[in-house]
Amino acid sequence: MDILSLLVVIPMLTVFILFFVKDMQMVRIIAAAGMFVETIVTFFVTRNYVASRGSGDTSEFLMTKDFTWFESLNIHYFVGVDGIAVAMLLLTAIVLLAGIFISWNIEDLTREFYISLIILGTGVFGFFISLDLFTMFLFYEVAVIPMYLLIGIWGTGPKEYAAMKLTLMLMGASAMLLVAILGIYYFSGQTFNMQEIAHAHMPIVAQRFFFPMAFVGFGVLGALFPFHTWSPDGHASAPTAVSMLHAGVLMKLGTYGAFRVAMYLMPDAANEMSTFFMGLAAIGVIYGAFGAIRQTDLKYINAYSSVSHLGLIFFGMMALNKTAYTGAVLQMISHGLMTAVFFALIGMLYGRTHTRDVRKMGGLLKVLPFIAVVYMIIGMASLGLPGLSGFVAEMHIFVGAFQNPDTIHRIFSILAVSAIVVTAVYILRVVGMMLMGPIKHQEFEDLPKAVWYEKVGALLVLLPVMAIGLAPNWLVSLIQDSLAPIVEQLSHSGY
Amino acid sequence: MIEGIGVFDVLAVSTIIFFVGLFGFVTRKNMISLLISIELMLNSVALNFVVFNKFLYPGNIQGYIFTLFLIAVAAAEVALAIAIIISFYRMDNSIDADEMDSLSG
Amino acid sequence: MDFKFTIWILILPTLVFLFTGLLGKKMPAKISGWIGTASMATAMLLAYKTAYEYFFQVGFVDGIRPTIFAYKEVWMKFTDTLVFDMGILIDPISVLMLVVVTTVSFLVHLYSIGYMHGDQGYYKFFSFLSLFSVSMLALVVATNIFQIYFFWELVGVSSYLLIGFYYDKPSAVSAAKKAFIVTRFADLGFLIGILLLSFHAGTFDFMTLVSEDGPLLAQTAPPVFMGLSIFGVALSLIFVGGAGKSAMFPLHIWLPDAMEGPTPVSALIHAATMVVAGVYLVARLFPAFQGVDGGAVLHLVAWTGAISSLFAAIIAMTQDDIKRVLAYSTMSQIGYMMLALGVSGMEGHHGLGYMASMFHLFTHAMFKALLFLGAGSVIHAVHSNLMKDMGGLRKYMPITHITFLIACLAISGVPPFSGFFSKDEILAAAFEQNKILFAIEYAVAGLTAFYMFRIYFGIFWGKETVYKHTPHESPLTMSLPLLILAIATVFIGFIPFGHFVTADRALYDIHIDPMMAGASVGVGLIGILVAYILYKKESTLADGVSEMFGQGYTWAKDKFYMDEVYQFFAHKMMFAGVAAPVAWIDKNIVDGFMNGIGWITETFSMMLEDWQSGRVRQYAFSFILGLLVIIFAVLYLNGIIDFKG
Amino acid sequence: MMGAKIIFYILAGLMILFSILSVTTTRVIRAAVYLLFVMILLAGFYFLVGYNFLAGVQLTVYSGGIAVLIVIAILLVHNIEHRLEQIPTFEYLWKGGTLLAGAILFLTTMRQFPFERIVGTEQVSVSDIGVKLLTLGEGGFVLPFEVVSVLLLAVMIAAIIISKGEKFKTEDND
Repeated sequence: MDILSLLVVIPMLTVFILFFVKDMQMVRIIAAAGMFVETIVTFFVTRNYVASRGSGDTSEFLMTKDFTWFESLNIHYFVGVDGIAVAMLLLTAIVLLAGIFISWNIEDLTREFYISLIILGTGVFGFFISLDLFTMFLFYEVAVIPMYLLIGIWGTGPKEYAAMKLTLMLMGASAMLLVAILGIYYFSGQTFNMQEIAHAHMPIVAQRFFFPMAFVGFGVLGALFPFHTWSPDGHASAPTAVSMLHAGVLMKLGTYGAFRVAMYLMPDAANEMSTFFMGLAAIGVIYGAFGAIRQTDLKYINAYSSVSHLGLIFFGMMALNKTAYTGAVLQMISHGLMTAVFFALIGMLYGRTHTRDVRKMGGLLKVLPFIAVVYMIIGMASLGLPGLSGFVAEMHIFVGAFQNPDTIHRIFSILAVSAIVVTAVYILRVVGMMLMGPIKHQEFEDLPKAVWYEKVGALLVLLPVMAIGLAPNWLVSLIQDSLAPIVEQLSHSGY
Repeated sequence: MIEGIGVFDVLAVSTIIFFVGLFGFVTRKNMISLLISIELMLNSVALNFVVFNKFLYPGNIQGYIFTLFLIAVAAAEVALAIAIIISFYRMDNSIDADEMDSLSG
Repeated sequence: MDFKFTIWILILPTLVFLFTGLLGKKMPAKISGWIGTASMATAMLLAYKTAYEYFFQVGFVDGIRPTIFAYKEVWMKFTDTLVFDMGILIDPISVLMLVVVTTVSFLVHLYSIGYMHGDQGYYKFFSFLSLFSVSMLALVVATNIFQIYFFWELVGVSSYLLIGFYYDKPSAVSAAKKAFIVTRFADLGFLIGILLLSFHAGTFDFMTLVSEDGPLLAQTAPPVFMGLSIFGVALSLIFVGGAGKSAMFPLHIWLPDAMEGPTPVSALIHAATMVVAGVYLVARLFPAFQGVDGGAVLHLVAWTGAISSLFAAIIAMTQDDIKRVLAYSTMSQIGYMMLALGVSGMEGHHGLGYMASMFHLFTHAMFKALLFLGAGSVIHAVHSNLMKDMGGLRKYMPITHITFLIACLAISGVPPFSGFFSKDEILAAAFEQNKILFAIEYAVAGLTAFYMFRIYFGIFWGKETVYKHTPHESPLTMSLPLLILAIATVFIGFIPFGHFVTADRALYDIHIDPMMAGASVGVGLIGILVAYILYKKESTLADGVSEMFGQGYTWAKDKFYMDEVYQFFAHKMMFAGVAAPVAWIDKNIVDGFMNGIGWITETFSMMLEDWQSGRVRQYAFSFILGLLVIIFAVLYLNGIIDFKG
Repeated sequence: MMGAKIIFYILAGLMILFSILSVTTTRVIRAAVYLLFVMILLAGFYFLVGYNFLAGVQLTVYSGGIAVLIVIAILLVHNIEHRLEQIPTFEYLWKGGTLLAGAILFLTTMRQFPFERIVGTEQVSVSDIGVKLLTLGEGGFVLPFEVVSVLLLAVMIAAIIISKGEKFKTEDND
């Protein structure tokens, strides 16, 4: 058993064990233990990766494992990682583990909840290690489908509507993706192997057709404007841990896929259409930010803020240079962590105040110091405060975006940069209304303080945010090393 | 004694009766009306058989024979249909075809 | 000379920040205050050691003061050439700022021990103060423009936290928010400026940016916008950032509101250190400002400074809240510094403005901190910010009275107090460069004297007020900083500043022109005299005078409606004009479009379901219809029927 | 031979008329009667072309059997005055229009086909038909004959079971 496949096997085993456990406390402990082991393995993967890079291994993907699945269709189970994937794996492991802790107090159908959650996690892990498009798509679906159950069963509010909307849009996107993947398969000599496809250079006509399909297909999951509308409703209805995982990790499947599949495999079309998609992303950045200003529901605010931040990821990708790509990947991680904490905190606040309406809260800094302080720190990270991860990512994206003196690029870049002000407005609005000011309701005077599992969950995610913000260089170099082939691919595309 | 009549003229009659029957079939709800419409259509078909046999292949007999069969089958069909109608009527006290929607998905 | 020890100036407050922030709650409140103060004292001593070693031991190299990098480490690499360093840069202005920041910070820490006594968030306050101090110190020693931006934002956020320190007061919350957002808006300009430089200059490093053969000064770029080259545009945008932080017109609106914060905070952040960051930024990039596009951007700097100082001085004359008067006064004085930079050239006598600006920054930090701390002491005693609640306090608070008077004399430019020397140099520099600017500043000098003595007389003389609790002199921790600052205010004017900080870093001897000095002292004395007549005793004279100005007085009292203009832009334009439509569009158009697709699918499937009704007739009809269509298609395609005839 | 032609057109016209009446009338009993007329007229046509046996069968089985069966069914389930619901005008128009278009399509197509009418004088005798129906070899129809026989048997049984269904059902339920 190679170490990467272990990442998929451990969650599956955990799920298997969970099927036979009756006691709720036991379920939680086993789920946490399984994910803890998973996290450890992820760290091992990272260590191995860094070690073999350090010892001069320059192949594009490391720890590869190829196993033929269907001979006749040339489908392989082909896994391997590069720096970007390693970074995403770390993110997933941390968020998933935190998610387990945050949902410690779920009472009904605990076992089923954890099973769904871990299946989702399995899909995500599998997705990030896949190098074969077919495997990748398979894991993608494995990750997306439990979503519907999780929202539909454990959600709140108009959950059926939200779950349906989410599922329909994601399924529509999946359909597009499937077409695109099959298109790629046929136009690159009947292979699903990403490395081979990248070297096969699909004909430009096919790229023109399939690139937008793949990009938008993944873009829907990544809440690319104007395909983001499922996300506010979906997040608003989802239970806490699901929102965390979804916004934190699952949406990164979209951005990662758009980068790894759409752009990497079809570089010519990516170059051709970059301006269009860059504009779309820039509009999304500013649009999401403005959308968040008016909302009063915390989850909606955060969902729109996600639209804005994910817009930055797409924006960075479409800026088409190494710095911006680095920024985009950093932003994936940074946003994943930030938004996971956000949703965790919103869940904690909701569990105590039974409202998510910022107008009804106030002065929570006094009664819930831990939650409030963490919220503030993450809010600051979200608005790009130096010393936290958001700054590192955003600056890479902005610097990258400004390396193109073309007027239209400049306009889009300035549009995207100006989101930092709007972000500040909505973050501070929430902080001001919710955490500061006088306490508005008598019953908020003595809300229960954060308990241990909440603290563990929040800190698990908060600490990396600070770590990346204060010492970004190790992560930056981890990512940048692996970007070389992609940059190569995209810059030598004949345009 | 029938020389002056063109094939098309007879076929036209047959076609018109057939479509009238169809029209009745798609507009009526009453099952007996439906049955009547079906009979109309069957008759027009029988007419077709006859006219092809008589006007185009007068030496042959197939059309003739098949018209006979057709009448027999029609009789059987009507008998069966009326049995169904009556049993349906007994069950639901109605013979509205639109209420028979157990085929609905 | 090795300046490795300077890192401790940064590390000490950082440790205090973490320590008090995380553990402060569990310790007796006093400890966090004393730890903070002690660490700041150490930092201050280290800063003095730095200054001593830099100015006296390193001295001049080839006739100019050298730039020394104590540390310079790669923090983040954007590309191989575009590198974000973190480091410590030692040169005259950074050493000057180190001294200013550590000194004022130390005194404010000391003062706060008394001032914040008994406050619930005592440890939090000191933790934030340390955060601010370290951010500000790291800002001033920045080796590159991105490092400045980094800490620029951090001082912004510490300012936010400290303004909103009394966070259960809605006015404090909104003031904090306003301060952050307005400066953030300005920072947007700063950031875009940096990003433009990153591409066109290809470096963030100050040394490269300002060097003679660097990308900015060596090459001439074609004009792209309003006659400015791309570098001019970038520098203008960077200046916008500086103007926002330094509360220059029209980005000043946050500063008066920022007085919601505790008074020591106002003294440290909103008078002495953070608000002069904009001035420091311009000074830091001064050769670039001076060289790019023939100094066109400097005109912008000068005029912004002049307009701000006049504007603020006029408003300051009408305000009743003493902290707001001081805030407008700060804005006015920073306008002076900006103007001085704007009229400055590079070498020798032409560089007088630069030197004067830095000198004024130095002296202003001392006397304005003194004024704020004095005001804080008064507020502490009277529990009110408003002048109408005060009067005759000289009897109760002698130390505060004397020190406040010294500061007022200094800011009014009365010799031998420090303000006189620096302001005199600024006026001299303005006079040589531009007579209109000089006229404005000359008028402002008079106004300054007037409004400062207006509040001085209003607080310490004026009507005899009956107090609920008899005011008493503040404790030693509060009066000691006042005394120290007063001594500094009296003496630092005599420092031969031209020996230490000049534009070209060469030695320059200050000459005081008797004509100029006389004129500036004269106008200051006139201002004091007018204030004496109007406010020494309680009289209706002042009201009469203000009525004389009629509408103009009302306008000034309402701050020329700048807040309302912003309110209009922020709420009417941004909220109602952009955010609301976006929300609407999202709900109805974008989402509507997506829902529309869903609706179509659903309707279609409903139709299908309708067809799947189990009704035989409909099946039959559909069947017939389909059959007809197929027959038609077959016939048509085979040419059996056609419509041509 | 104008006579036959005139008779044919009269027959044709009446057939069309009655068929239309039969589907448009709102009284179901009248519909059955109109249908009966159509069948009789069709039998008349069979006589006209000389298929006398067929005409006879048509009269006995159709007009005599089926039509009567229908009338009885109507009387069993409806009051004799029972009126059918009016068909909505819209439905009338669009279904009628569609079918009219279909009819025109058929008619125009058929019109283009040049039918070669062969005037034969052969008469079909009843004995011929009898022989043919039971002939196994070339030109024989014994297979369809048997099939129809079986079908009739099956239908008979089915009709009995269905119309007796109530009874079986109640027994089951008991």
